[in-house]
Amino acid sequence: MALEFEKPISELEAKIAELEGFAASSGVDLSGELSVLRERLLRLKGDTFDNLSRWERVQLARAPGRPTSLDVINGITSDFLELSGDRAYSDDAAVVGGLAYFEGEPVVVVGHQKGRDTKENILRNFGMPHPEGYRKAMRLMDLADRFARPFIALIDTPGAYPGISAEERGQAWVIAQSIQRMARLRVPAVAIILGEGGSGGALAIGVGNRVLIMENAWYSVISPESCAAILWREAKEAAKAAEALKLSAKDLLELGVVDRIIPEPGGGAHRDPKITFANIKYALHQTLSELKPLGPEALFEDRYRRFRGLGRFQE
Amino acid sequence: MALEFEKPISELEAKIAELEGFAASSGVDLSGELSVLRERLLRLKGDTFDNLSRWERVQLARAPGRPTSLDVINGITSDFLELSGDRAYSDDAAVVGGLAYFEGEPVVVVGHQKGRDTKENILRNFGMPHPEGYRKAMRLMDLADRFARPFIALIDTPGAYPGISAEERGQAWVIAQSIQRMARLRVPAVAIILGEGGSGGALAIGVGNRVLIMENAWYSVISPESCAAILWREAKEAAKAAEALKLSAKDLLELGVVDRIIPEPGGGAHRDPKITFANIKYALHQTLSELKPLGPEALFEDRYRRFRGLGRFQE
Amino acid sequence: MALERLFRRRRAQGEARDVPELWVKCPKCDAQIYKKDLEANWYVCPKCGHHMRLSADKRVELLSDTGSFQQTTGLKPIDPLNFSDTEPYPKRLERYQREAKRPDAIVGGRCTIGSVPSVLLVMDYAFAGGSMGSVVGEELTRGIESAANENRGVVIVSVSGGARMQEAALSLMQMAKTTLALDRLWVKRLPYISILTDPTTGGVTASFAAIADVILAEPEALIGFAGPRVIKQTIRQDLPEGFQRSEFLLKHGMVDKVVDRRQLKDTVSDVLKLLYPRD
Amino acid sequence: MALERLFRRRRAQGEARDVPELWVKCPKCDAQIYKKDLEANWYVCPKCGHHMRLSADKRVELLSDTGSFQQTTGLKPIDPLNFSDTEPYPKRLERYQREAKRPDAIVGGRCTIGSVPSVLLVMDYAFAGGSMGSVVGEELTRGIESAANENRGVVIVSVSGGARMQEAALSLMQMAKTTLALDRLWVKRLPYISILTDPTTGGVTASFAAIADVILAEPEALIGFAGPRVIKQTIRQDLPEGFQRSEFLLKHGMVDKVVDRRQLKDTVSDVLKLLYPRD
Ligand SMILES: [Zn+2]
Ligand SMILES: [Zn+2]
Repeated sequence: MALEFEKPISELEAKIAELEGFAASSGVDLSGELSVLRERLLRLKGDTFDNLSRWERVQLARAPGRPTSLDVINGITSDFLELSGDRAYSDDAAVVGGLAYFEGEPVVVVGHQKGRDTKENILRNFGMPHPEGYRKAMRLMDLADRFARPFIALIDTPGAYPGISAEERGQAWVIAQSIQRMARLRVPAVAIILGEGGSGGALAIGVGNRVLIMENAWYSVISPESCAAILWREAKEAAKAAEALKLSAKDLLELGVVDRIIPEPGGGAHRDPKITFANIKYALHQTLSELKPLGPEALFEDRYRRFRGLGRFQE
Repeated sequence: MALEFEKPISELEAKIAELEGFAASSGVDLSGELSVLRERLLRLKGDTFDNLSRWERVQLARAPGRPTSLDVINGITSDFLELSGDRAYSDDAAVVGGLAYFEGEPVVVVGHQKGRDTKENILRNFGMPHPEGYRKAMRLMDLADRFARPFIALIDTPGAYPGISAEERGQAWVIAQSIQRMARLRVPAVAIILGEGGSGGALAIGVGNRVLIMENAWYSVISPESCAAILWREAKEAAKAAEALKLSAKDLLELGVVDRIIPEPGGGAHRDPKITFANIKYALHQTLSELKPLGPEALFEDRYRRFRGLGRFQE
Repeated sequence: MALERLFRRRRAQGEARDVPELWVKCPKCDAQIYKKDLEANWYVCPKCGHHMRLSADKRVELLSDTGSFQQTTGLKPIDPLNFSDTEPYPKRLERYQREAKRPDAIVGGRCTIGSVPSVLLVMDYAFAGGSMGSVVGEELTRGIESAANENRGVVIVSVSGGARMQEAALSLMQMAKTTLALDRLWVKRLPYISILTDPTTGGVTASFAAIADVILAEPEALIGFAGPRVIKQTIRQDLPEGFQRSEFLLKHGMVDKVVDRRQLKDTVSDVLKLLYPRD
Repeated sequence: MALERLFRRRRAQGEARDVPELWVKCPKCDAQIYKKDLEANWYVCPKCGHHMRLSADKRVELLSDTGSFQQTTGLKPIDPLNFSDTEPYPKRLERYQREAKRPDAIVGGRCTIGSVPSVLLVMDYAFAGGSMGSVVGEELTRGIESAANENRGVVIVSVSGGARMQEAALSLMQMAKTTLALDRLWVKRLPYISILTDPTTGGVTASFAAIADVILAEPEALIGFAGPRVIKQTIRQDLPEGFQRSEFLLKHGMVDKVVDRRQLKDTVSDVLKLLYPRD
């Protein structure tokens, strides 16, 4: 499944494959032509992926097949043991988490979880948590503190679910509580924005000592579509909104909202999950190493200072 | 409304009143007869109330008009400011609580709340909390710890509500959590069993440094009726069960389950709420004074030791 | 967040501030009220008790002990993203500043409330629907931090459509920043009371406004995470009567009390006294 | 609590312990199973996966590393209240002790589980339906305290109708005592895993069993606060299918995992290793 801006690439790829097939079956030597085409493909890919617009990156962040939190957990940790439930109302499948080893060290990990197909997406409410999901996340934060394990949060949600039941059970309250709970962790906390970082529903598990972001992920106070609907009264102006919101990894790094960009393979994380996981692993390893020397109170103060400094104004 | 064993008393009282009326309206001097009757009444009251059976006390503990938690709160504290809600699901009217001054000192107070008539009883689910009620109580424990205020718990429940919704939302879990939360308080905690102390639903807010009990209150692992239904297959054998369970204030003091009995006016707390409140106030004042010198950790250890010692067995 | 649109719509309905006439019509019961009477009654309809919107300055007057308020806010917003939609953000800011007569959507300072040393922070709906950008976040944070340093209680009156779109991710970060700041009060056992007024939604509800020691709400205020319009769009059905109103939130355990504005000062004073450290 | 009656009823159904025959009939799928096969399969029906009741001794064998278990329990119950209903409590105790071949409803001791130093405490349904009186509470408390002193993890397998009526208020107090004891583990960051098996209700569920770091349940176990009969009586209607079963609790967020008994040892070992302090 190719996104709009990927079509020239996939067309060229198809053509090369066709010629290769012809050359192989006919015995005709097309190596000259093929090498020209391959070089052109490389250039085309470079041109396309190095200069993606913000809106194109939003589409990559949502691309079917993009590694979900569970994929990443299984890709970068070992012996993942999933834990369930908020001990109060239900188990929200839009949030997953548990215990695992990262490079041999036990950690606590949590993430928004989208489905990998329609059926799973319905089960997981398209990665939009109810209050119970955040309560599960808080329970895992408690565990991390209790056992002095690093806490890793994987962010990938269009936003917290905006529905009647969610409001009834305190969606705003639980997001605030989760922000506060995570802020209070006395262990290293790292948040990684994997795909979509939709507003408060993302931030609820985003209060890390360091916040990392995948090259093609987005993180914003509002989705481009909703922003467009409000400002231009047209959801179709989402591309414009994406530009205005400066929601790309590079933008956010410049604003200090994120601390590091994790590179993706050409064409996006889903093109080569193995490379994607290796890149995440490398960045997470470095980040955890940086935080390792800090004691419990220093970690809290480090997090305080990190977020304390965000915002721009005139005295 | 007189309980069965109170009938001779109320009959005699009625007779005295009748004679007094007759004497006043007719001018006939009946002072001799009246003084004899009044003395007899006094003796009858003494005989009756000093020797109540356990089952009769259970009935007094449930007597209509017996002061509820809100009555006691208003009777022994000033400027009570009720707080609401569990910040997660609902506000349970079977549990009340908030901030108040006890003898000029700010305290946090919580209690099971029964209704004072049928309509209110339905609203308050006859004093049987759902999980939300205990979550409200835990929130108030958090407040007590946060602001270093003594925590006062008033117990008066037939038990936690045994229903589908309560089970779905984790009745057992929340009782365990509430026991643990109260145990962990770093402030003086006093529990007073006002009327009914029904099993785990009572204990959930019963983990005080000191546990006081009203003279006619009961506290047991199971209600006499349910016990009778199981052991004698007859709820009607409740009187027998009450005896067997040793659920009276005096029994519990002997077992070490409670630390002090608060006397009630003759005929029960509802006969003279003012005296009742004065007695509670006096006992609570003394108890809080005892605990005042202890620091946060000492208070926790004191509570640990208190409950650690309960139980009888052979090495 | 998504509530600026709502804000535009609601202003006409709820706000009587700029009406030059002597008489105001209650939007709930249609009673004609003499404007001076309405002002004297803190913009609560004397006939039906309907709470109309109250300006931020009036709120300061309502809550702080007379003569005690010393304003500390005054930071000015900038345009960190070069944000432009149908109009550049700086242009919008100028208009908002003219309308609200202050640099951004908040006013706050030191005062006493019922004699308790406090920091009072009031959001201003007249400025961009009380939306929270860098300035609001910073002023709240500074106010909270100064309260912690000076042993004061904190009272925050919220009224907001949520985080400010034009500062995008920086607005979002104010949710974390303000929430973190509240931890400074924790260490010193200083009380924080949150007052929710009509409307409070989005990133404001989902951060500092929801995690106070005591949460009060004015009657019938709209309070929630998502705006009603967004929810309606999502679930494609009508919302139940009273949904997301103060009384609904009380029932669902989210607020401690729904308090009539005319009793608000007394209630806030009582809570502060009950929670403020004793010497 | 109210579950002794239930206990009597359920034994016949669930327990295969005292059957002398060579063949056992699965109460769920009616399959005839060769008893040795059933034993080798930890009393899980090889045909349908139904979990029959497993004795406390077998549980110790299932969970502890071979040869590592050293029993520490052995306290004897007394009759503090002179309790007598249709039969004096001491008489009942004698019968329970004969039936269960131990002094009270618990067995426990030091062991390793997946090489992690642990204290394993297992309730015994064969003794008065696993009811909790002073001995059970004291053994649990001592076990937990010794784990805290010796840096061991704690694993408790619950099976119980609740608190023991014949020790009345003293039984109730065991709920507080055991819960308090768990705090000793907290300070030393030692893990506690609670395993809920069929049935676990009343005062056991509502205390130590529900507040573990990780809660596991065996499939289709009945787990709750009030017994189903009491609830039915209260609400006067039938209970929904699967109500209070492990899978229901998982759905409602109360347990972390429903684990097949044949994988239980591995799961417990994994959790202990993940949570046990690293040197
Ligand atoms: Zn009106
Ligand atoms: Zn079978």
